Amino acid sequence: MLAINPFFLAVGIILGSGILPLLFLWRRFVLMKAVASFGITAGCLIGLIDAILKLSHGVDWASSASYLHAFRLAFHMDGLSAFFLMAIFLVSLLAAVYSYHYMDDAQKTIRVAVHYLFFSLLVASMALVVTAANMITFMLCWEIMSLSSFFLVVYNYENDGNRKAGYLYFIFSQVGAMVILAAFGVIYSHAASFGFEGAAALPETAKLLVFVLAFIGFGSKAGVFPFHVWLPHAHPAAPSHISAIMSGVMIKCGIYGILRIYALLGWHTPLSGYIVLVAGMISGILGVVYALGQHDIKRLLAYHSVENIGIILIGIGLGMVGVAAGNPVMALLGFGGGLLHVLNHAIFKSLLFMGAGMVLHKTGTRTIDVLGGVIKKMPITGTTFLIGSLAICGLPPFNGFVSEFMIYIGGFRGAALGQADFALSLLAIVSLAVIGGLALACFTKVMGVVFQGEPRSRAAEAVNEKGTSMITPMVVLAGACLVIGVFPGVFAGMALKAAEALQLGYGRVPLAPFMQLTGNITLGALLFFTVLVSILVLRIFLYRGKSVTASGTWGCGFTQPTARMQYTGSSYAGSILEFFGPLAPLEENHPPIEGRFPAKTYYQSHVHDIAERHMQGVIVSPVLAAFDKLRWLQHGDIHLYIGYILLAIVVLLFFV
Amino acid sequence: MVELVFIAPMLAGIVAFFLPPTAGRPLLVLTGAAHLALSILLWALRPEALFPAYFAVTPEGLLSLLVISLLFFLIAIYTTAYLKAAEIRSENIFTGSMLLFLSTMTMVTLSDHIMVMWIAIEATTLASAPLIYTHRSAASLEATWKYVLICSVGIALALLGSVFITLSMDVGDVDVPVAFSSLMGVAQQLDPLWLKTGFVFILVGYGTKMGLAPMHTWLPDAHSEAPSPASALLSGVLLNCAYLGIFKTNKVMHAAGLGDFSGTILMTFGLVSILAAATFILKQTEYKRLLAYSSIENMGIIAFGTGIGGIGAYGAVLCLIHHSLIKSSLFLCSGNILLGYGNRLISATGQMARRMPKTFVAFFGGFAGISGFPPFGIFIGELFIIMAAFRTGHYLAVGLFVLSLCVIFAGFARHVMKISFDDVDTTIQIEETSIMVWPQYALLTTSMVLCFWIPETLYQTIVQALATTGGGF
Amino acid sequence: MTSVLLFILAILLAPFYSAVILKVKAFFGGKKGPPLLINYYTLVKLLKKGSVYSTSTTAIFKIGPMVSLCAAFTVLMFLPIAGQPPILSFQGDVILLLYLLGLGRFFTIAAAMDTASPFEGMGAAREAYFPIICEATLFMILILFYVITGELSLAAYFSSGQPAGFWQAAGAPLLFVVLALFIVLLTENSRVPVDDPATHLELTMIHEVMVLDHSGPDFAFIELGSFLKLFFYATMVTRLICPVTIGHPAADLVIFLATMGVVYVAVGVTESVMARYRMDKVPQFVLTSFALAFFATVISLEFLK
Amino acid sequence: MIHPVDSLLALVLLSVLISFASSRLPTLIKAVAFQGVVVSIVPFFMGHDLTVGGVVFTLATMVIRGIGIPLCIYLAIKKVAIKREVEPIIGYNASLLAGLLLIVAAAFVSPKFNLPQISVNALLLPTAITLLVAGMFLLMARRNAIAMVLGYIMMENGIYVVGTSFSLRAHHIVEFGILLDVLAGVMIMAIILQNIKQTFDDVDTAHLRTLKE
Repeated sequence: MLAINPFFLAVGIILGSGILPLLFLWRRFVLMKAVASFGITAGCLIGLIDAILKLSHGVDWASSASYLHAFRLAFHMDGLSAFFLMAIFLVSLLAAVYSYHYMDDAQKTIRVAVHYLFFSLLVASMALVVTAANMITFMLCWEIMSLSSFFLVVYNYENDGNRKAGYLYFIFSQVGAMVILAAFGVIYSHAASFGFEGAAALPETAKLLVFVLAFIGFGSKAGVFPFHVWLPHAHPAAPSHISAIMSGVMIKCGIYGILRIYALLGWHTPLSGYIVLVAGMISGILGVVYALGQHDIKRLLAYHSVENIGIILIGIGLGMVGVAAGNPVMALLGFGGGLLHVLNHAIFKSLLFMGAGMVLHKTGTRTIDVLGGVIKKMPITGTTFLIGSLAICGLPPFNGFVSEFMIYIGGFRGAALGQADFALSLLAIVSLAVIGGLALACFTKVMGVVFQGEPRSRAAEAVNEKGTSMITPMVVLAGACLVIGVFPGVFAGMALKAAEALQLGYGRVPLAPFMQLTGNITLGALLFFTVLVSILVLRIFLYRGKSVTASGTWGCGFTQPTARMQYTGSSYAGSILEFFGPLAPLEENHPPIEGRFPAKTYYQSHVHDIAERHMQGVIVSPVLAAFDKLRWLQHGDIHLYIGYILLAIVVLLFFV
Repeated sequence: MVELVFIAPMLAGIVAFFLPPTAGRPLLVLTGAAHLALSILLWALRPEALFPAYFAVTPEGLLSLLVISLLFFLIAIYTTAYLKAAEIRSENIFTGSMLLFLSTMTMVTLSDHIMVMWIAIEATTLASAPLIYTHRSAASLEATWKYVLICSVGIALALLGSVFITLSMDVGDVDVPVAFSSLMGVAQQLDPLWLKTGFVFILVGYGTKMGLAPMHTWLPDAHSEAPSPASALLSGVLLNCAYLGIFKTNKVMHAAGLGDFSGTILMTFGLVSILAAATFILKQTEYKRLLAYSSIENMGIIAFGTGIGGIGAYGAVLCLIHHSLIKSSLFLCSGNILLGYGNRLISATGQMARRMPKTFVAFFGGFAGISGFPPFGIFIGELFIIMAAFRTGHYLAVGLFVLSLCVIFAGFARHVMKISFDDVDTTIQIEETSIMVWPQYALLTTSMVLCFWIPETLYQTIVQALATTGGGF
Repeated sequence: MTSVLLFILAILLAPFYSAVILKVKAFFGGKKGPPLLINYYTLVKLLKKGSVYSTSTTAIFKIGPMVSLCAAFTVLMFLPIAGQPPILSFQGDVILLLYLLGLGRFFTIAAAMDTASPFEGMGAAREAYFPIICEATLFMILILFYVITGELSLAAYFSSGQPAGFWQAAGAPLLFVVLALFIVLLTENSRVPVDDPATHLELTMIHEVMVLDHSGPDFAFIELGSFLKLFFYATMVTRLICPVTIGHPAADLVIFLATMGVVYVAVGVTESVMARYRMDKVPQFVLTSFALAFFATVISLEFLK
Repeated sequence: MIHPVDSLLALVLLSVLISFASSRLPTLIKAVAFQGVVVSIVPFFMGHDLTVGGVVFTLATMVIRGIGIPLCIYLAIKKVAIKREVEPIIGYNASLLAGLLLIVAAAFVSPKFNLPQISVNALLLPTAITLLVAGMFLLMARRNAIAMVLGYIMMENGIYVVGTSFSLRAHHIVEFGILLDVLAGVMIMAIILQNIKQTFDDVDTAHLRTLKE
């Protein structure tokens, strides 16, 4: 039965094509790459189709196998799982295609082969995580996911920063897993079974405990502030298509976990909503603020993942508040918007990471301020990246707008509820607006400094755009951004189907009102395009037979402008960062200019992540100090060692 | 038949003393193979012992026996390669002691009489002392001295404890042979006071040998000074033997309805050991000591699980088996590292991923396994233990447990990352022959397989072993 | 039908009203000032011209003006002028409109960054910064309007008598809203005291410096776009300060246009009597608008119930 | 009337005091040897099992405990000419005082355990306890490695007393096994002692503190 199941077939194919290279193919580099990436692609395709079919037909299936005699490995796919599977398989598919030309260092054959092994493991484990139907299965897949992604993070371990990133990630994922395990433990302590079913019967206090523990555990994987510290280190360290997967879908497994636990507990109090909402707002705003301050393009994108996780959480939180307030429309708008944003973020974030990867691959640098004018040499990369930027800023007519639109409307519904709900929804709406504005500032910076203007360095000049397998996925994703942005109906429907699986007690969700909303968006988008086209026509008409000449940029009277005089990313973001000073301490370093003929000088700036700063001070150092105080116990003197034994006996005899 | 399993290696060991140095290597492997065959036979047939008063084939004994003989076989294979690479004076003493060590440990697993078990365990100390002193250095001498003295003192207390148990029989007017198996039946009539006293002494005594804090003090020294195959044996199976004594006594306690008493004590010692391990792992400077402390941690985990009972005890047994497999492979890897870098300091190592790739795979795999990542079995064991702890409502204890596990992981991971990836400028002094890594791979693979599929007979044996300790789930 | 006519009328009138501001400033400056039709002349002149493009620029530089103009047109289609229902309207169009304006801003900035000119970069940075707070303010106001009307569309807020309804529901706090909206108007359209369109020092400009390199029809598009944007905000203010509707379309239109004039004069007066803030003072100024809106919303929704 | 065993045991207690007070190793060794002899014949006097096997076993035990084990240590000293000081951590007088207190305490607590044998030999349990703790004490209070080994032997003697005279369970064969273990242990310790002497030219455990964190 398992064999013929398309889902397991897909997982099997993926795993197989990951193991294959290491077994015997690694001697033939190109063949190995081809087999691996094609195999993974094929597997993902099967899985994707299966997931979409399951989602559209709303089929639940479950399957389980005996495990260690007394237990079972159980899998179950409902709307929620299917929705996440869709995102996972879509992104992994394109990442696999992308990897073919990206991993082109023939010197590191074995390493590439190993990379494909863990790549496939990661994809497979993610797919299994979102279908796992009991604690053992879940933890098993979860840990494998963490482990495999860790190895992908330290792919380039020669770089010291990557090693640090890998270590941080390792610690966070393990501690997070432990916290999740604790949450499960609380459930188990009441339900006395490894299945999830018993969770609903827990007493209130236990539910609170479980929810908080789970939120911390899953939040640390999803990159919720302040558990996001590892994220901006780990994501840039990995190869770009891996960053795309990690940022695009792996952290979403954390979101899945939160949603799943919420559904299992059936704990419909406003409190859960408030927790999620607040966490979401903080992550959203701080994430984008820190992103503004970054000089490393992949690090910047990583921080934007924190921001978008924040937006998703705001949506989910509004949904929870809606459920608690008995307001189905608000609830579904919130959850639907959040879920849809999961898909959207997966799409445009992986697009952006692939674009960044292209730039990194061709220029060899991730530093924003030494790039520039790349779009002239890389038109497709530039254009797709532009589309991605518009989408991530939530601007119409692209997909980012749709989900934010739903969340906004949900928020407005909440604002009408009054009291605490009113206050929090109000804050949610405002922070969404602020996030949008900041994101716009951040991505105009990236576009302007990296892709537009003039090259600021050699690296940025000598670039080309080769590698079909790298370009194709970007084009596809950009297309997806536009399609979802203009015709969101069907996708919103999928998101709502996924939301149905949360057992909010509304049964079948009537799609009509939501379809009307999305229809409006389509209308607006089409209107926008018609106007744009007509203006275009007008413009063409106006320029008919006009003289169009080219010359240098107007230097405002300055006659010898150089490329290095362009506005840098740091200065672009400077004034906004000042505004957020207390939250994002900005450390500047530039020697003063002295004398009539000042020496060559420089300017460095670095934005500190307060969470990172305090983690060191509040947790790490005290723990180390505390344990250091005990090290004298092992002092090497045998007399006292024997003393310990005697002590142990004497103490124990008191209890006899 | 039963006695043969430990008599054979004993004879082989005595022979080895008089053989020319290098002749011991094949003997080692052959004995290992024969021993493995015998133990499997034993497992299959479960025969009656020749002296049923003293020896018996018990499920828990069989489990440890199988682990011991599998490990010894693989370690013996590794040892042949190791002895080639590392020069050891009077090698025949080394091999001879290895074999005697094997025989004594086997005796522990098969002994049923309380006193005989004590004799066997004390004998393991004596047989393994020469192994630790193999390198003839001042440090190894000190390690041996501490090992022998501390363990002897500790085990002396265990003897006293055994005497107290017999005393509890006198006071309770029960007249059965002084064997664990026969005690199980009459446990109810034993005098609880003396039984408890006996348990306490036995726990501290065998706990010393098992490496429970605060009696663990000898362990890091011995493990770091002994040559790696010996360390692998010490950490992989010797600790299990000591644990076996505690386990059996604990069973008697459960049968006597004193399970809570023993359980609480076991859990406390477990937690203390884990915390102690955390203390010394964080800023460890030598990788072999690091592994030694990790053994203390795992013994703590096992004690904790045993104390909880139920599915926790099951988890503990799984941890026990997998810890033996994984930790011994780690120690074997440490042997390669020592040979490769010629230095036991962590700071002197690095970039193993590129310099010694084969060892790296085994080493990092072992690390992942020991810190509870699937697909290695300790993961499932720890999961059961934690779940059971929650089930029995020891929230505080399990909180502490989980926290210290995290701390230990953080410390351990830092060192392992250093060894595996950090830059270092040294030249590797050996080239890794496949025989120096295949034993590790075999061990890890076994652990991987056992994580997903436990043979029916093995499972049944575990269940029988746990039958009375509130097992069953 | 009327709405379409009004839409066209709005497009036609927008440049005129902008000229009013110039007149007022000239008056305060004791000058005669340019004719009221100056903007039409400029537009026509620009449309006749050809263009010069910097070698640094790409297609984005050409798309920018079109998108910003397009956004402005689209927005106007949803705006009820003189209390008459707009051409189009649906639940949630406000959000769409604000984000369309955001889209326009994105492309204006992108076009500016395209020229590789440090000054335009500087202007772009400011253009990206200040509107963030404005959006927060606008959403604040939206929440107030939504809770009062239960609708999320401009039509519901500014058609016929609704503005009067706001005054009844919210009362005095609505004054703050008007004030906040006016500040937003000044900021979004980069008027004094946030930005000085008339200055000659590029270092201190925001909007003007960004369009330095545009020329010909492109520049015309930008100019027209900014006129319409100003008209859009002015309309909202107008409807709030003069919510009365007689019911007869023509009369309403007259009142509306008159009030519009008042608003533009007010802008002109502000520009004449105030100096431009130092750049680091501007955020505080804009933030006051947010504070006002926040205050108004919370007061009228939580305490005046 | 005083049971002969008790008089012997009194001497044992005395020997403990001597071993605490003496600064010289040979004295210590002699004391331990004496204890070995006594504890091995006590059960014989206790009167149970007056069989041939019993006699033989008692004699064998006496030979090993009273002669074999001390001899190992003595030879170890002879062989490597170790200096005869015990290098106390706790001074002799303090030790002596501690010894006295120990005996008193032991005599005080032992009636608390209501064991059948107490009634017969009042001094049996106190002696056992004293020997045990005294051994521990020597282990912790003497820096000289040999003194520590002797302390260990003293402990073993104490345990033997408890084992043989309080529970009639263990068969001789088993007890013999235990005895052999102890013997082998002491022999190995003796070997280690010699190596220590050779390595550090001293048996002061102060040299053995290098392995630590």
